[in-house]
Amino acid sequence: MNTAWQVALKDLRVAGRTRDTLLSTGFFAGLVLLVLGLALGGNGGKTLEQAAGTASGAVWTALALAAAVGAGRAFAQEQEAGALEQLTLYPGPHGALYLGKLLGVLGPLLLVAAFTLPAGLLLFGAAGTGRALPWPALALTTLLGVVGFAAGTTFYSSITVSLRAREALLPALAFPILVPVVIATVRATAALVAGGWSPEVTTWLTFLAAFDVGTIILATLLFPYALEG
Amino acid sequence: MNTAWQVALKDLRVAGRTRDTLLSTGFFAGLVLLVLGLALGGNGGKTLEQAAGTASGAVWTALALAAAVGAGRAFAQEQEAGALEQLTLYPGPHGALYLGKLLGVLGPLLLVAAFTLPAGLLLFGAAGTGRALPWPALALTTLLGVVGFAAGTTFYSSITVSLRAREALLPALAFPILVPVVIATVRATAALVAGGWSPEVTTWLTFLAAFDVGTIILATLLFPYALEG
Amino acid sequence: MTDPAQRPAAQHPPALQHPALQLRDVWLRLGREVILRGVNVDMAAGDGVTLLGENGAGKTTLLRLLASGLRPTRGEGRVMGFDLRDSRSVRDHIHLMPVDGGLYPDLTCEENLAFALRMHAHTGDADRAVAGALRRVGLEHAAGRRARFLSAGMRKRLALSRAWLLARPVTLVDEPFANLDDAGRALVQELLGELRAGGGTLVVAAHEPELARAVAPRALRLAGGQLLDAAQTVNA
Amino acid sequence: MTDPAQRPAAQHPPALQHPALQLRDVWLRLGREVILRGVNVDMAAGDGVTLLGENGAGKTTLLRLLASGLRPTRGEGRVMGFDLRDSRSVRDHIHLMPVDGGLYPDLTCEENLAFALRMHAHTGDADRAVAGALRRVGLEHAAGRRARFLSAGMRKRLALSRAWLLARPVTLVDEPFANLDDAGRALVQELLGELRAGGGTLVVAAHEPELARAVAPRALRLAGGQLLDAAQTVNA
Amino acid sequence: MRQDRITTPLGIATLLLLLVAVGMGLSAPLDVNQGSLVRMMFIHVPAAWLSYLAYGGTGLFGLLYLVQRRRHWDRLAMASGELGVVFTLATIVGGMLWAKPTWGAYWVWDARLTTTALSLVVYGGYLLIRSLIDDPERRARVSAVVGIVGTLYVPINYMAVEWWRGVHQTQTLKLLGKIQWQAAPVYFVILTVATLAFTLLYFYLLRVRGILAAKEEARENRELMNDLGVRAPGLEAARG
Ligand code: HEM
Ligand SMILES: Nc1ncnc2c1ncn2[C@@H]1O[C@H](COP(=O)(O)OP(=O)(O)OP(=O)(O)O)[C@@H](O)[C@H]1O
Ligand SMILES: Nc1ncnc2c1ncn2[C@@H]1O[C@H](COP(=O)(O)OP(=O)(O)OP(=O)(O)O)[C@@H](O)[C@H]1O
Ligand SMILES: [Mg+2]
Ligand SMILES: [Mg+2]
Repeated sequence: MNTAWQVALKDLRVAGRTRDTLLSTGFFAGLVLLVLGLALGGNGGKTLEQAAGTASGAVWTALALAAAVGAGRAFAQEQEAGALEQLTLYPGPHGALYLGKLLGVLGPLLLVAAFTLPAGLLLFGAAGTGRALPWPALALTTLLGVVGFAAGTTFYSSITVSLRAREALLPALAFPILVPVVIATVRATAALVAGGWSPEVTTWLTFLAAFDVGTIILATLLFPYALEG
Repeated sequence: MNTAWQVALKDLRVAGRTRDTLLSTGFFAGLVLLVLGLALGGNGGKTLEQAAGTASGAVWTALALAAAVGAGRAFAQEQEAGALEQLTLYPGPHGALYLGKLLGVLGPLLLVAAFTLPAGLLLFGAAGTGRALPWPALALTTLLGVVGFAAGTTFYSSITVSLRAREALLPALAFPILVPVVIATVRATAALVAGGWSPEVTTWLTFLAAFDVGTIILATLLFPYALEG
Repeated sequence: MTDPAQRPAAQHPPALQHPALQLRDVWLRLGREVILRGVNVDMAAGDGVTLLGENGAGKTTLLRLLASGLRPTRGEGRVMGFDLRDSRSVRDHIHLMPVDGGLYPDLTCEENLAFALRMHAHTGDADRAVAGALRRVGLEHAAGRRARFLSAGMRKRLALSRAWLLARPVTLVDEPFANLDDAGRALVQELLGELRAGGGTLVVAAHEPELARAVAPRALRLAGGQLLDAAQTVNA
Repeated sequence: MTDPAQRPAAQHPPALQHPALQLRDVWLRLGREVILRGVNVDMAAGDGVTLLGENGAGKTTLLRLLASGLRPTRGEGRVMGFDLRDSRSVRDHIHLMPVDGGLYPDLTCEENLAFALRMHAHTGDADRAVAGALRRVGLEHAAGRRARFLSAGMRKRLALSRAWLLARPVTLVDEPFANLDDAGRALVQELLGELRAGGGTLVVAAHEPELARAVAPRALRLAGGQLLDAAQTVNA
Repeated sequence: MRQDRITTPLGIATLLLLLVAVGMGLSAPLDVNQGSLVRMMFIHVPAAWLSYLAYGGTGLFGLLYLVQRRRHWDRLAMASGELGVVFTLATIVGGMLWAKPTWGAYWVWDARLTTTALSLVVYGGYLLIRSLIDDPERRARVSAVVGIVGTLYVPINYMAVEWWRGVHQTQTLKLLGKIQWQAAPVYFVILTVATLAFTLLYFYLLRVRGILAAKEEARENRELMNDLGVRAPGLEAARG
């Protein structure tokens, strides 16, 4: 656990200093929202349900891609500095490195998500219509979803880092695995926005939590094999 | 011009040898199409106009993201190798470096676009319905749009790579460059698919062409300042 | 020069029966190249070995293999009695100082050292230990500077102070003298000497046999993928 | 050893009236550090200068400045008669060999050299010239290997062969002897010697004055941000 | 290479069973709604089943590789991945041909169709990764990891129709909850035979592809060793 913690602290420190992860993640999320907003046209004449569906679809597509881009930096950073091999040679289980990286990725990503969600809902006309939204529940959904994304993409990032063209390869590899998370978060968000908390939401959130835990455990176990010289 | 050409050749060689840029950009574009298809739901009971709108929106989202991901590598590659300073010290105008990078990015991107457009139109039910589509006009739109994206994102990439954390406002610079391109391409494609060539299309394409030329000239002029030690 | 008590003692069991490093007929292939072709070696604990060889002979590769960063294609090896394939135990006992330092460009000198120390689950006053190590290599004025902005020699000094600070039972050092000025070279001899004096085993890959001799008197030469006593090869 | 006709001749006007390099009271600040504090220097065309100085003295920084990669904060300089701020003209005449080589890891040795040659608008048989240069530094067997997979010394050799192949009127070399074996060091002396013999101006930053002397007899020492004749500082 | 006593008999058995399945399929009564179109099912469904089987195989062989580090398992994992991709393609193409007359369009944005297409991406990625790594040991290890994680996706694909209702049939054979069959019993029999035939086909193709891969690898190694003039029997074959 010490290892995981130290790695996360270091990554957060670097992220705070260079801000490049934050910048590129934010850029990507913004770009996706914008392009989708433009492409899917105005939101005139939409029912609340339709607006909620489109908005949550766009927000989560944006976050998923942003997660892929952000996690890509997690190991690229090490690799650029020639410090990756050094990192793998420290004592302690390699699985802890994964957990540390995961925590480090989560930081900036949660920050980006905290902006993207309200922005997306507003942009697609699902918020700001005078109704009160269940923000705490939305925040919980976001947390679970972002953790799911980060867990998957961080894992694949360790694999693609030593390959060429990792920027494009990473999302391509990780995304299909993330699809369940996308489905669950989109469903939960849409339901929350349209009608508040309901048993359906509970089901989706339970599924998300289970998926997160499962992914993290599996990834921690397999990670040493992915890294090994 | 020799400089631009040599840089482009080198980048294409790196891309061609490793095939990775091409493969993974293509993979990525395909994936975005699929995910959007999933998120935007069924296409039953849509009018041709609606189908055309969704299809062109999805295609251009995919291409814009692929461009962002592809161009991101353009300068990162140099930086990783510590070869960026070396590159800026070769004789010849620095503007030519930008043009070279742009050409290098364009190559794989155009190839990917050539697949993405028909695939997207087919998948979203805007092609294959027995009507003849104005393919040459669509190809022209694609060319202009892809050049616009590549020009903007390549420039952005040069700025972020050398600046690292200097200014948070820079991603904001790339946005205004991309927005007009997204609007114009989506509109032109939708109009072409739904009704063939029309004066509206001419307007959009003229605008796109002017915009591309303007961006490239401006970026070439500004590029030396972006690079400067 | 400095109070020896300030330096953490080498962390390993006091009485060692088995050799510190042992390779038996190790072959290694990387890509389409066969780099090592049957390497055999034994080093006792506390030994100091200089690894010589032409450019491209495979010295760096051999060090990475000893650090469990690469797996032998054939043959086997032991580090402090642990099989090389048991990377987790090997990593508990070894430190590799790579040619390029393996530092984080966006962490400061201080942070780089503190991170390494904490990853080794160092208990005690890390800040004080780090400040001492930086002072030792003459980087105290650059303690807060990012590694990205260090000169080549300063980076080498930083990497060296890390090796000295961690003081693992086995320290593998890749070209410690390159990029350093005369004072820096003397410093390398001094610090590596202290590591050995503390009971550590030392393997130094270098192109400066005269400098390395002072801390690693036994010279081995890597040639044609095989490891021979340097004296032998000179005669051959 | 090799046919001198194979080496491209230094591409510069035959008769030079003005000094090749000239700095007048150059100050340079990087981040929060003032690295150069009033540097003055004149080097005639065809001169060979060794740049000495402790680690972190500012040698690399000075070379980057001369290559127009950094702008002086104050003061001015000329390279082959062109103002340093006119980076475009300066870059026509200069080549900087950086410490880490500045190579593309995913291009092969051959391609790295050919790219450099073509960026200098080389006319003539590039492939043949490249093959000759590789043979010259003993890398012919690794011609098709990617730079990523070269050893530290092989990378240095590759960077060296590039400097030799380009043969600019002014060649700036950063620590050419580091990481090389004995044969490699002799090779550096030989190739840099040929560059000077061809009329090129040479500035070598190095920590091995005895080795550098052979090709760059005039020694300058950078200390405290100022450049002095090495002899003077020794006396001082 | 040791005597191969399994491949040929396995091939013959596969062929026979396939013939039986074709015969039964052609002689089956026509469906009330779909007419002879129902016969598509006897290709479509077993093909989908085979692709699931193949994906499971990729994960399993990958796991075995990580445990035992025998290259044999890696070759099987690769063979299995390729089969999975091929038969997923067959499922999709067959499905598309079936969809045109029944649904009126080749492609609709249905959850099952999309997730099936995505599974193509998952295993396309698996093969892509393989093609990007040169070092055989590392390739085997990394792709085993990717294959194992990819297996996670198979149950999701299976459940997609439940989670996100669309036009595609829900599972006729429900595995979750009570096992039940929701169509005419004749079809069940034919489908079972066809599925069995495709299962045999999977093992046969797996074996053939595995043997081919082993030969290819042996040849490459021989060439390499000749290149280098190395006299080191067993260097390349160190771990089977
Ligand atoms: C592009 C088009 C299609 C694709 C990608 C596709 C994909 C699949 C897949 C992957 C399965 C196996 C899933 C499972 O067993 O749960 C399946 C089963 C099945 N499909 Fe399709 N399908 C397509 C079109 C169609 C069409 C047009 C029909 C009929 C109108 C159809 C009818 C069925 C039936 C009856 C099953 C068997 C379900 C079961 O027994 O579990 N499919 N399809
Ligand atoms: N991944 C790889 N693929 C192919 N060849 C490689 C790889 N890694 C290293 N090599 C080759 O292995 C040989 C040995 O490299 P190594 O770095 O161990 O040499 P070295 O003895 O440290 O040399 P130097 O003194 O120059 O540092 C070199 O010829 C190098 O090109
Ligand atoms: N961008 C920067 N910001 C702050 N300080 C810098 C920057 N770049 C270099 N420095 C500092 O400038 C000083 C001179 O560095 P330089 O690399 O020129 O030294 P050097 O003489 O080449 O040393 P060496 O012999 O070790 O290579 C160092 O103290 C370094 O930390
Ligand atoms: Mg080495
Ligand atoms: Mg220097």
